[in-house]
Amino acid sequence: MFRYIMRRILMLIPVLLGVTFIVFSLMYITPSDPAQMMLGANASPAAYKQMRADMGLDQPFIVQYARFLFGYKHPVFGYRGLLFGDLGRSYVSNRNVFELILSSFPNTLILATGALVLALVLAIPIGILSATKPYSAVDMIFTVFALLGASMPVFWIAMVLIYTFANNLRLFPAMANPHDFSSLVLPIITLSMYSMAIIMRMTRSSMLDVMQQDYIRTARVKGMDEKVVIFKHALRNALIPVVTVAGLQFGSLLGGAVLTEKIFSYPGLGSIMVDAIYQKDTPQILGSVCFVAMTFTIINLMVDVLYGFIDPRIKSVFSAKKKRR
Amino acid sequence: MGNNTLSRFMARQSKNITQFWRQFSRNKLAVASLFLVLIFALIAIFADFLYSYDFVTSNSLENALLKPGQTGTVYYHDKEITHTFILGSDNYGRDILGRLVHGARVSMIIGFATVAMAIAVGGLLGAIAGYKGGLFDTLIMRVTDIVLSIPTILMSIAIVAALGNSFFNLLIAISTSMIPGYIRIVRASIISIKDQEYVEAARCIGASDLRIVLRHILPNITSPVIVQSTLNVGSSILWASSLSFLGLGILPPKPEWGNMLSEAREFIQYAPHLLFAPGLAILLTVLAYNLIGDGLRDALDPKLKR
Amino acid sequence: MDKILEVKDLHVHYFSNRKTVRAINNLSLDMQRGRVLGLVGETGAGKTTLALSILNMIRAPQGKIISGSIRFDGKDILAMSKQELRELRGKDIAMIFQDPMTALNPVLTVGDQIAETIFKHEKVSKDEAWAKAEKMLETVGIPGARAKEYPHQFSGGMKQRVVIALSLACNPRLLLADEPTTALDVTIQAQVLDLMRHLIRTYNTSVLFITHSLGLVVENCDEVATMYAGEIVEYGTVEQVFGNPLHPYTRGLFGSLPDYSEGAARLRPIPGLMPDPTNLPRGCYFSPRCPHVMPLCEELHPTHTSMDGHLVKCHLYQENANVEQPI
Amino acid sequence: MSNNPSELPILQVRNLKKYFHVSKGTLHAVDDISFDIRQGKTLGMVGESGCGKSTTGRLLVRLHESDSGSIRYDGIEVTRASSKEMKVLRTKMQMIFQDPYSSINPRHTVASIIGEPLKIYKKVRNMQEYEEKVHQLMETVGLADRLYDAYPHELDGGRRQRIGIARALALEPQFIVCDEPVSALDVSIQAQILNLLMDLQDKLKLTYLFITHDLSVVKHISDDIVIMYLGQIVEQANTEELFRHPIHPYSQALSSAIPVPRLNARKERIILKSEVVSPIDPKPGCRFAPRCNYAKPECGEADPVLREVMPGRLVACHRAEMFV
Repeated sequence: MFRYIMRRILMLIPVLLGVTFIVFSLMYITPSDPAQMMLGANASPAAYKQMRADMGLDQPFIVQYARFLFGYKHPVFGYRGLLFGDLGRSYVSNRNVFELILSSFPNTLILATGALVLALVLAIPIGILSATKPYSAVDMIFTVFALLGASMPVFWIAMVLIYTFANNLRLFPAMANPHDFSSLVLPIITLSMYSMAIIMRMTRSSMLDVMQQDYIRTARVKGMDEKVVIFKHALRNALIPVVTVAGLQFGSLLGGAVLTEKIFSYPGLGSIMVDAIYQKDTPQILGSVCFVAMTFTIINLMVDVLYGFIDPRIKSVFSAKKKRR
Repeated sequence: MGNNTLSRFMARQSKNITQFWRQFSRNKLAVASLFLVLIFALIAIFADFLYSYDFVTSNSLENALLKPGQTGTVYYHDKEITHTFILGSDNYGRDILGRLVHGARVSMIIGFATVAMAIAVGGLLGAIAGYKGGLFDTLIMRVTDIVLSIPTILMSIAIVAALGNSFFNLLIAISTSMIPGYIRIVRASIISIKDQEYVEAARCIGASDLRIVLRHILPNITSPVIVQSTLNVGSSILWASSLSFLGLGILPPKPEWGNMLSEAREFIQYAPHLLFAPGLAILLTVLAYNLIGDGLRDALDPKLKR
Repeated sequence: MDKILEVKDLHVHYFSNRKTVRAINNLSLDMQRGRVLGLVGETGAGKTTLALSILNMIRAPQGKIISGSIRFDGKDILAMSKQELRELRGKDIAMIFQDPMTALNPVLTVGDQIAETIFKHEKVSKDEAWAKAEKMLETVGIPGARAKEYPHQFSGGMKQRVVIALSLACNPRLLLADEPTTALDVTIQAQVLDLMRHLIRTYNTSVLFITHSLGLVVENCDEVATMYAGEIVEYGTVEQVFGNPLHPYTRGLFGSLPDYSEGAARLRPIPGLMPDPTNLPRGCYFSPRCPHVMPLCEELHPTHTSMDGHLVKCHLYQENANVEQPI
Repeated sequence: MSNNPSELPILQVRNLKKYFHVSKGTLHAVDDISFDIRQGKTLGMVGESGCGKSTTGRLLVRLHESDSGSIRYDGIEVTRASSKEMKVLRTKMQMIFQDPYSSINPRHTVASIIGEPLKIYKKVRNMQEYEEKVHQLMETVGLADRLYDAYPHELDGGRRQRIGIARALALEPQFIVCDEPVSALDVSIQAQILNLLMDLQDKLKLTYLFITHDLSVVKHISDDIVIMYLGQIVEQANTEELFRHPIHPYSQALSSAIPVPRLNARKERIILKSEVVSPIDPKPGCRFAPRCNYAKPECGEADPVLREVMPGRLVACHRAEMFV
C-alpha cells in the first residue's frame, strides 16, 4: 500500500511538469509586458531594456522556462525556482507567491469542504431513496431537481440567493468572509448545488445498477431483511463510483470556486487567480495553477486509496504487488 | 434489381428511424425538450426579423430599468416610436427580450461550434489512441491527464487571457475543456469494440484497417458521441455565459445571456426582472439539452433495443 | 408418498414494452420429499422463473404471479406475509444460482455472507454463526481459515462450493439448484456434482435440479420433468422418461444429443425454434415443431395424461392411454 | 494408402508458441505444439477454459502473430506470409466464431454481413450477381430469403450462427477453424448447426479444425482429436481409439466426465484433485502433475514429451506405459 502511494506520488512529477509547461506556454504568448508594468508608462527605452534584461524577459522561451523551474539569480528579481519550492514574487503586489497562495488556500478549502459535505449529506440519501423506488413520484421529483441543479449557472444561483436571502430577507450577508460562519451559508449552498446534482444522479444510477446484480438476488434468497440488502449488500458496492465522482467534484470545487468567490467577494484562491489573470501577473498565475493542479492530483490519489477500504478487490491488488517485490 | 436495392435501402433506413423515434418518444420530457430547443433555434435563426441588432445594442437612457410590460419612446431610424418592453429594459434602456433573442443566437452558435471543434480534435486523437495503441496511446493519454488536472474554468480563463478576448478565442477556450472528454469516450469505445469478435471476423475475411475503422468501428461509436455532444452543447452554453459573466467572453454591448446577468448584478435590488429572464433562458436551454441527452442515451442504448 | 412441494395451475407473466411475456403457463408440478427432481428444458423455457416463483421472488413491476398456488409442506407460499417469506427463504428453501462469479457479494467476506444467513435464521450468537460458517466451508472442502477471504480470492469451482455451503448452511428442506455446474469446466463440474450428491444424501434434502443436460439428470435425479414454453410437458421417474420418452419434445431433445445417437452419423434435431413467449400458439405450444402434429393440436391445448404416474401433455396420448407409440 | 489424397495433411503445425505478456508475468497460451490436419477431415481440439485452444485457432488464421514455430498450409508458410500472400490465404482458410452475438456486427444487415467478403475480394461483378450469390449462400446455410434485410438483433442465436457460417463460406475456403461454434446454443439448435456443418463438409469437401470443450460434440464430429492442457498437447489420436481407450490421465478424467443420458450408463467418475493452475509462468515438469492421481515426484522434474506409445497414439506423459 505504502509503496503504491509512493509510486503514485512519483508519477505526479511528470504531470506537474506538464501542467507548468502548458501554463507557462500560455503565459508566454500572452500579450503582456511585465517590464512595462513594473516601470510605468513613462520609462525611458534604456531603462525599459535594462528592466527586461533584469527580469530575464529577453531570453528565449526555453531558457525562461528552465529559469522558472530551476531558479534565477538576480539581486531583485531572483528566485530559487519551482523545484526548490520558490515561485518568485508577484509582479503586482511584489509579495511572495507561495505565501499568498498559502494565505488564501485555507479559505477556499473551507468553502469547498463545506460544499462537498452538504452535497454528500443530501445527495447520497436522496439517491438511495430514488433508487429504491425507481420511477415513483418521489424519484421523478428528485430527478428533475437534480437536472435543474446541473443546469443552473453558478453565478445565477448566487445572485438569486443574494437577492432573496441577503437583500430582501436579510438573513445572511451578501459578502462572505472565512471568519463569519453565517456569511458562508450562501456561498456553500451555491457551490454545492452542481455537485449535489451530479452525486445524486450517480448514487441513483449506481444503486439501481447494483440492485440488479445477482448477489443482491442471493441476499434476498437468503431471507435477508430489505434494510440489510440495501445498506449492507448494495450500498458499499454502489458507493465505489460515487467516491470517484465525489473526489472529482472536490477537486473541481477547490479549483473552480472562482465564480462563487468573485460574487461573494470571498478572499479565496480562486479570486486571487482570476485577478492575477486579469492583471497578467505571470508568477502568480503559474504558482496558483500549479498548486491547484497538485491539490487536484493528490485528491485523486486519496480517492484511489479510499477505494481500497471500500473494495477488497482493489486492496488485494495493492498487497499482491507488495508480495511480488 | 438495382431499383429494388435502392427502395429496400430506403425502407431499411426508415425502419431504423421509426424504431429510434419509437424509443425516444417514450420519454415525454425529452420530446418536450426537443420541441423547446427547436423553438429556440428558430428564434435564433430569425432573430434579426424579430428585433434589429442595432436596436438591442444601442442605449436609450431615458428608458432605463423599465418594468416588464412598460412602454417607452425609442428612436429608430430617426423616427420616434412607442415600444412595449415586454420583459422590461436594462440599465441602458435596452429591450431585454430583444437582447435575449439575439443572445440565443450567440449561445446557439457557441454551443454547436465548440462541440464540433471538440469532436473533430478529440475524436481524432481518441481514435488514434484507441486504435493504434502503444506509444500514441500513452502519449495522448498522458497529455489528457495533464490537461484534466488543470481546473477547466482556469484553463479557459487562461486561454482567453493568453490569446486575447475575441469570439473565436472564446470558442477555442471552451472546446479545449471538452476535448479530453471526447478523447476518453472515443478511445474507450474503440478499445471495447476492438475486442468484439466481429472485428476479428472482419480481419479474417481480409478487411483492411481502413475498412474496419470506417465500416465496423465508427458506426458503433456514434451513439456515445451523439449523447455526449448533446450534453456538451448545454454545458458549453453554460461555460460561455460564465466566462462572459467574468468579462472574458462576449463583452457588452453585444447581447449574451451571461453578460446580461453580469451587467444586472448591481441593479438586482431595484430591478429583479433583470436577473430572472436571462437566468431562466440559460436554465431552460441547458436543461433541455440535458434532457434530450438522457433521452438519446436511452433510445440509442442497444441493450434496451426491442 | 409425502409431497414437499405442490405447484398448481401456476401462471407467471413478465411485462416489457407493452408486451406480455407468458413465462409460465398453467404449470402444475409435485415434488416428493427427500427426492431429487430434474427439471430439463432449453433457454427461455421458464425454468429459472419457476424456481423464483417457488420462493415468491417474482418482483413487480416487471413480473407477476398471475394465478395458481404453490404449497410448501402444506403452507401456501403465495399467501405468506413478507416476514414469513423472509423466514422461509434461506432457512426452509435455499437456492443455488448458475453463475458463481456473480452470485457472491464482492465486498463482503465469504464467511460473513454465510454467517449472516445462519445468524438470521438460527438462534445463535454472532461468534457461533461464524464458527458454523467455517464448519460449513470445511464441509464443502474449503479450509475454515479462508472464511476471512473475499470472493475474488477464490476460483470459479471454489466459489460454487462457497455458494453450496451458503445454501446448505441452515439445512434447508428444499434446495433449488439452478444449473449449478453449467458455468464450470468439465473436470470441475465433476468435482462439484460429486460434492453435491454427497451433501444431499447426508442432509436428506429434497432438490429441484434445474439443468439443460439430460446426462446430468440421469446421473443425479430420481424424477424428471421436461419443460417447454412455460409448462411441464412430461413428468415421470428417470426410468420411465429415459426408458420410454413419450412427448415428441422430449424425444427431440434425445435426438439432438450427440452422445445418445452414438454410431448414428446424423443427429435428429427438432426443427424450428421455441415459440415467441409474447405470442404463443393457440393449441399445443409444440405443434409448430412437432413431427406428429394433427389438426387437433393446432386447435386445442392438451391436458395431462397419466400412465402409471408417467405424465405427458400431448394429444397423441389423450384419447387412449395405451395408444400405439409413434416413432 | 499413401496415395489417398484424404490422408495428406493440408495443414502442418510445428513447435508453435504464443506467449502473452500480462501484468503478472508471461502467459504461456500455446507452448510448443505440433499437429497435422488431414485434408477433408475434422480435427477436434478439446480442453478446458484457458488451455490455449482458441489462441491456437486464431494463430492458424493469423489473427494473432505467433512467437515461434511454423504453420504450413498447402505448402505456404502462414506465419511469414506477406500481406499479398495472406490475402490469397484468407480465401482458402476461414473461421467461425464462438459467440453468435458478438461475432456479427449489430449495425449491418444479414446480407451485408454475408456479402462483405465478396465485396472485399471483388468476387462479384455487379449488384445482381452479388445479390444472387448472397441468396445462394443464405440457402446453403438454411437462412430464409425474407431475412435478407433483417438486422442481427431480430434473430436468435442459431440463425446468427448460420450467418457466421455463410460469411465464412463466401470466399469458398477449403479449411475452416470452428471456434466453439455451438457452445453458446441450446441443444436442439446445437444439433441443427452440427448437422449443417457436417453436411457442408461432405458437400464442399471442407477440412475443419473443431475447437470445443464439449467432449460429446467433439466425439460426434471429429475424425482425429488433440487434447490440450495448459498450452500443451497431452494426447493425440484417432477419435474412436481415444474414446475407447484414453491413455493420458487427463484424457481419462475428461472422458469419464461426459454425462451420458442413458439408463444404466452411470459410471464411476474420475474426480481430479484441485483445479487448473495458472498458465502464467508455469513451473517446469508435467503441468498436469498437481492434479494427477498417478503423479510421482519425478513428474515435476522434466516436461513430458509427446511421443508415440502405441501405433498411432501420441501421449505426453512420463508414466504413459502404465496406462497402455
